[in-house]
Amino acid sequence: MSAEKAAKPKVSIIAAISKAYQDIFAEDPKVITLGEDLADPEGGGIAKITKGLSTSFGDDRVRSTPISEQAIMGAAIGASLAGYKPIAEIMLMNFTTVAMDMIVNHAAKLRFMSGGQTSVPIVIRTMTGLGYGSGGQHCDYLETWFAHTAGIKVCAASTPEDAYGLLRSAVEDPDPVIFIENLPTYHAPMAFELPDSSHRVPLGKAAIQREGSDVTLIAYARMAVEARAAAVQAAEQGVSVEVIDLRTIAPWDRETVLASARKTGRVLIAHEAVKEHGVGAEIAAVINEELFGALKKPVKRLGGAFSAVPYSKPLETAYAPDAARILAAIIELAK
Amino acid sequence: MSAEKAAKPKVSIIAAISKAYQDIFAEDPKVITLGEDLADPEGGGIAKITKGLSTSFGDDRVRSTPISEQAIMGAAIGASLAGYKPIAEIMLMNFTTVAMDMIVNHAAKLRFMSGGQTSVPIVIRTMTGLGYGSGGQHCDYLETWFAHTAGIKVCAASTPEDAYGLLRSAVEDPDPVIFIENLPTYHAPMAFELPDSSHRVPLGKAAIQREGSDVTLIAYARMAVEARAAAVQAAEQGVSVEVIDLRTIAPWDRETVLASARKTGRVLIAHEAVKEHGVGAEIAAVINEELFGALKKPVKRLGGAFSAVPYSKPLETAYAPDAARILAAIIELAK
Amino acid sequence: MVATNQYVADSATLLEIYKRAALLKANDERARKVILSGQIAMVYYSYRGQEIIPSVMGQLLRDDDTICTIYRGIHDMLGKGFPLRPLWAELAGRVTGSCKGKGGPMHLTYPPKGIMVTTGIVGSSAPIANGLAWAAQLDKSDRVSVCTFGDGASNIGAVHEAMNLASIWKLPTIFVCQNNLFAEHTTFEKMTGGQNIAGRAAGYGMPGVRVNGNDPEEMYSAFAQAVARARAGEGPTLLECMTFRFFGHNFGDDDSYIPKDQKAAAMEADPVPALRARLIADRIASEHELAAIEADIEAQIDDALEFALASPWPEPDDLRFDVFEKEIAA
Amino acid sequence: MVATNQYVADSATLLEIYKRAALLKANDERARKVILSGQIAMVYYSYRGQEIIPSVMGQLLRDDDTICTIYRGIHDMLGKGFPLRPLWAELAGRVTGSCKGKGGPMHLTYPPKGIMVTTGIVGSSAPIANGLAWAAQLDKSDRVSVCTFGDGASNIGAVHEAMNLASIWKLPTIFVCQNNLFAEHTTFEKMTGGQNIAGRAAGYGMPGVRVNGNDPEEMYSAFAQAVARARAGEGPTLLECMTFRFFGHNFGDDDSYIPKDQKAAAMEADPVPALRARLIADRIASEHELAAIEADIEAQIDDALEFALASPWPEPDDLRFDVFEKEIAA
Ligand SMILES: Cc1ncc(C[n+]2csc(CCOP(=O)(O)OP(=O)(O)O)c2C)c(N)n1
Ligand SMILES: Cc1ncc(C[n+]2csc(CCOP(=O)(O)OP(=O)(O)O)c2C)c(N)n1
Ligand SMILES: [Mg+2]
Ligand SMILES: [Mg+2]
Repeated sequence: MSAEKAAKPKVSIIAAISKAYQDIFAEDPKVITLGEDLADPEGGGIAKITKGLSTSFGDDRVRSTPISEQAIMGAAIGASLAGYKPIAEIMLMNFTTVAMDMIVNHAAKLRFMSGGQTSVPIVIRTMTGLGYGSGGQHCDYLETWFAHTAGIKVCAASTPEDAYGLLRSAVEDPDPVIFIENLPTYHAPMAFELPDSSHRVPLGKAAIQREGSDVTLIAYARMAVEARAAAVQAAEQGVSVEVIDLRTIAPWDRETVLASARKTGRVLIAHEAVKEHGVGAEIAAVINEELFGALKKPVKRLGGAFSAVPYSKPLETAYAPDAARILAAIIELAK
Repeated sequence: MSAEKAAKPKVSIIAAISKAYQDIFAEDPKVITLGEDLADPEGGGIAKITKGLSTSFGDDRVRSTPISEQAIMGAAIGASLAGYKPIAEIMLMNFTTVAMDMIVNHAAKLRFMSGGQTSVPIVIRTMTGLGYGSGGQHCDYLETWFAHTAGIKVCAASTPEDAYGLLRSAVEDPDPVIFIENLPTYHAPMAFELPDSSHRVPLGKAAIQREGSDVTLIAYARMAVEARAAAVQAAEQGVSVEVIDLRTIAPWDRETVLASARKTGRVLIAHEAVKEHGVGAEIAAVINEELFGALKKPVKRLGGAFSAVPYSKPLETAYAPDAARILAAIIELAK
Repeated sequence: MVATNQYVADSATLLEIYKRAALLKANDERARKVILSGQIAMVYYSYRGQEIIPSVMGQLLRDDDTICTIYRGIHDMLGKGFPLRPLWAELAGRVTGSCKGKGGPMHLTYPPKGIMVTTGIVGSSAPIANGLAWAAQLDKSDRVSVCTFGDGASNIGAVHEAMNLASIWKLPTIFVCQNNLFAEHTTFEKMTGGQNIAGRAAGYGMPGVRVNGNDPEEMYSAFAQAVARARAGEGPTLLECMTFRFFGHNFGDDDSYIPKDQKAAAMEADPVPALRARLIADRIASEHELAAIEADIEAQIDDALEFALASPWPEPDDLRFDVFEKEIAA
Repeated sequence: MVATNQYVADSATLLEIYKRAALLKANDERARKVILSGQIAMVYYSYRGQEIIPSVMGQLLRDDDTICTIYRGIHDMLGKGFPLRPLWAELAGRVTGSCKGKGGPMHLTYPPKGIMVTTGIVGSSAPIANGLAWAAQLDKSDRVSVCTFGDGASNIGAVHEAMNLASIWKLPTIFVCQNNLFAEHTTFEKMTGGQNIAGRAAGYGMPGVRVNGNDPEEMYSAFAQAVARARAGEGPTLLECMTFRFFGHNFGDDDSYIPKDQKAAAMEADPVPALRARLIADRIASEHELAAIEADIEAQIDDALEFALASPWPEPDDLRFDVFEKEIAA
């Protein structure tokens, strides 16, 4: 992410994830995948991310499933116990609600409860995000639930490069990982190259996507896209913003965040999930504790409204932060 | 909770909840209840809380169910849409994982998604808490998940009086409420009277269970019991602790908490749930934001370890805060 | 079962069923047109081809009978009497919509007509319908509780739990599976062990019947029997209503996964014009009468759409209301 | 089905089944004694009365066949070959336990014998077993994947989803429902629509068989057939094994909800002494031989218990390990 940005070819996050799938399947025969509509007879998934995969790698490794999220997660967990590395798609994040037992009581806990005899190296891919008017049950961000659950990692990318590198690392990770994809920024061509197959983004490591000295802005998923836009606008108003994309939401990169917060003394956190009890709360609590007395302003959080996601466009727009609201908060903080 | 404590008759929380059930059923014919083993042929529930209820009020209003938590929650939601006030028991809090869709996508959201045309005035009673060696899948505290969900309230009592008064208010509340009961403190006779049937504890109102000037100690459920014990010991060491039992975890009582924190300048929050991303994070974040510069020490949090709940006694004991660890944190804070 | 069934749709009933079906068909056609034209942007799940099922249901249900339906449920709701103005205003996201714009097409609700829940979660209509049925039992009312869901939904746990509970509690729940042979892009055949959803009912000790949901008489007879059974306190029924959706999973879906000839054959057998032709052939109604009915429907839709588009949008502040009964602090 | 079955337990097999059953029975008796004496405090779900089912399964399964069982599963695990020392040390919460004291009685695990998951969540053994079965398919191995669960569990969604998936994917999953007629305090009769769990299999297009799980020959024949079917790649089977638990839901449970005469009759027909008597009557083994076997079992349990109680406890710091592969920071 440097000056010659504009010169790079434009690719979308979805293209990066598709390439990751292709490369992973070509390199590691132990990787398998399952989910609703994933195989080619069903069109390669609703977003066509796995299109071609079952044709290339066989119906055994790429399986469409019934609408049975508990069975999907159970099959992934069981196969992982026998040495496979399943990528299970729970189509939309709200549908994790019908598979929480499998994810939380089993995937996240089996290593610990077995005293390390077994492990569950699975990846749960799931899509979400508002912007399409899909309303109250199709675009929640529920990452806090999983961040609060010991034994499972959570990540989300806001660039094609990170999407590729994170997914590859998630599949290689020996523990379960939830990989959250933002639908509304999925298809947008971004000024990034499609990485080559050696590219990895380590789990647990945030990216400083823009350096700055006045305000630390922490975000992930779509909010990182909005954050970058807001930072550009803030610069025009003379405020220097350091944009940190967490990338891994749990465990999050305390060192990078604290170092930046120590430097700027002003912190803003933005996520699309409901603000109250969102991951911003944990990050704010830790920053406040670690940097007590060293901050110039109290840590500020922006998040989704305290309601279900509304359908109507003006309400949907008002529900979550965007570049404009982030910018306003930056300016306020920088005062 | 005054000086003559010792003179009061001793009752247990479980007795208070049973009495609440009796009084509610006698007063309001629209209240119904369902859950595994709840009716008398099945012994009135695993904790015998509803013993006698189906015999007194009929099998129609008090129903044992199959082991089908989605069906249990669905039946409660549906009946509430038709004017009933169901109390649904999800036996243990970990079993909410198989009913999250019903609770989160439906109970919490139907009022909003219908634009206020419908509402879901249900109470979900659920038990949890470590101490019995029940291990990784039977004693989680998952209140953060629900506190993070707009449209549902969460409460937990640490005294028989509050258990009675909160359950009555929860049933009278026009919106869904999760009522969390702590198993290990369930049967312990406490120095409180069984309240009369007019007793109510308003939702959203914390209790200052002990006044103090040096440290504000915020807790709920079993941690409030431990907090009271720790405060007594702290007093012996010359530290004056104000103990606040939140009682309602969501929405929590910001005024009471902030007033106390402003007074003492030192805040400790303790819960049994995993510390990271627990409700302590939200409370800490708000206190830090609202009282920036006015605190003497950073807000300190104690919570469950970042692991599944372990089986073995020494591990189980080490997992969650107790009076001793709370006391140590108080002393540290008061320095 | 149909042969021995005492419930027969007479000519007047068939005409009434047609009126509903014509409304449903016209409304779907308009919705797709409105999206294409850009007048309203919305997620939309066409039900074209499935109109007979809810037209029959609507014919046999009372206003106090309740229904819990799904994202693909506007046909169910129109069949049950959802008025057009609050429907279209909700689709348009306006404050005059039945849900004040908060719910949208996937969460349409209209209690005055017993339309209690519309869910976007596959299978979740079923457990909630049981609660409404339990309430009917408690009220000692003979009203029934209907839930609709798809063939794909029959493989999710919630539906199974709900059928078992309904059976043992003898609830007046009617489980209406609209088997349109596809769940998103996946065929019924590939995902359904046993290839017979109705057959699963036996495992719960309740009647399960597969009917041609596109045949108004067969559908009428089967649904009437289920309603009678429920009203009489004899318990639930599972109906697997065979049908087909013409236009892909949702609006914009590339439906190339549907075999061309299968689709063509289904559209050829379009049940709404088939019923229309039958009414004329049997002299139940004249071409002229039917045309007048259809023109009236179009006018009603025109009116509703106009009402919707002229209505105000909600205000951001509305997010504070309807979360709880009491508003959230600003 | 049993009549036409080609799988017959011969005398040597019956003796082997008895050896396992005797171990299971003795271990349960010891566990209850140890709790009563205060030597070990633990949550404990007695399986007394259900021993024949896992003794037969253990007889027919290989070490590489896997099992996913439940809180009431120590019989399943001992049948499958869980060694006594790490078992008892785990029950005692010691660091020498198979799970280092972290799992306890509800989460016992021992992969070398294919004991992969023990769950405390009703029904959750089933979906995970499918994954192990899928892995066997991918490995082109003929190993099978067994899950056990109770009659009560058959009403939860996860089991239904798992059966459907196993059926359509032709997985080598064997669903073993141990129908002991009670789920906690609730009767099978009251909660099970259709009163026939095996019958639900038909709804998924797979074989479902009800067997007398307390009859070693009937159980052997049915389970052997299910195993053969699974190994041959023909798909899953649901077995509903009728049995009874003698001692309430968990240790300490007031079992007054079990009708006295029902309980008395079941204990009267205790399948373990019945098999023992049969072995002697048919001269398959002498009283003397069996007594020696039983004495050896007691000695092994003595040894394991002694080992367990002499073992060290885990350290608080152990909480940082096994959450992830890499330890959590202190
Ligand atoms: C629990 C859950 N999983 C997945 C989805 C995504 N989804 C929406 S509709 C659908 C297909 C449903 O098919 P079917 O039940 O046959 O109903 P139809 O759409 O054909 O009317 C799927 C998989 C969902 N909404 N809920
Ligand atoms: C999802 C879930 N709901 C409830 C429970 C509580 N519970 C534990 S065992 C049990 C009864 C299970 O009965 P059954 O399946 O017949 O097995 P059994 O105990 O008779 O062996 C119940 C309700 C649970 N563990 N998990
Ligand atoms: Mg369908
Ligand atoms: Mg049982």
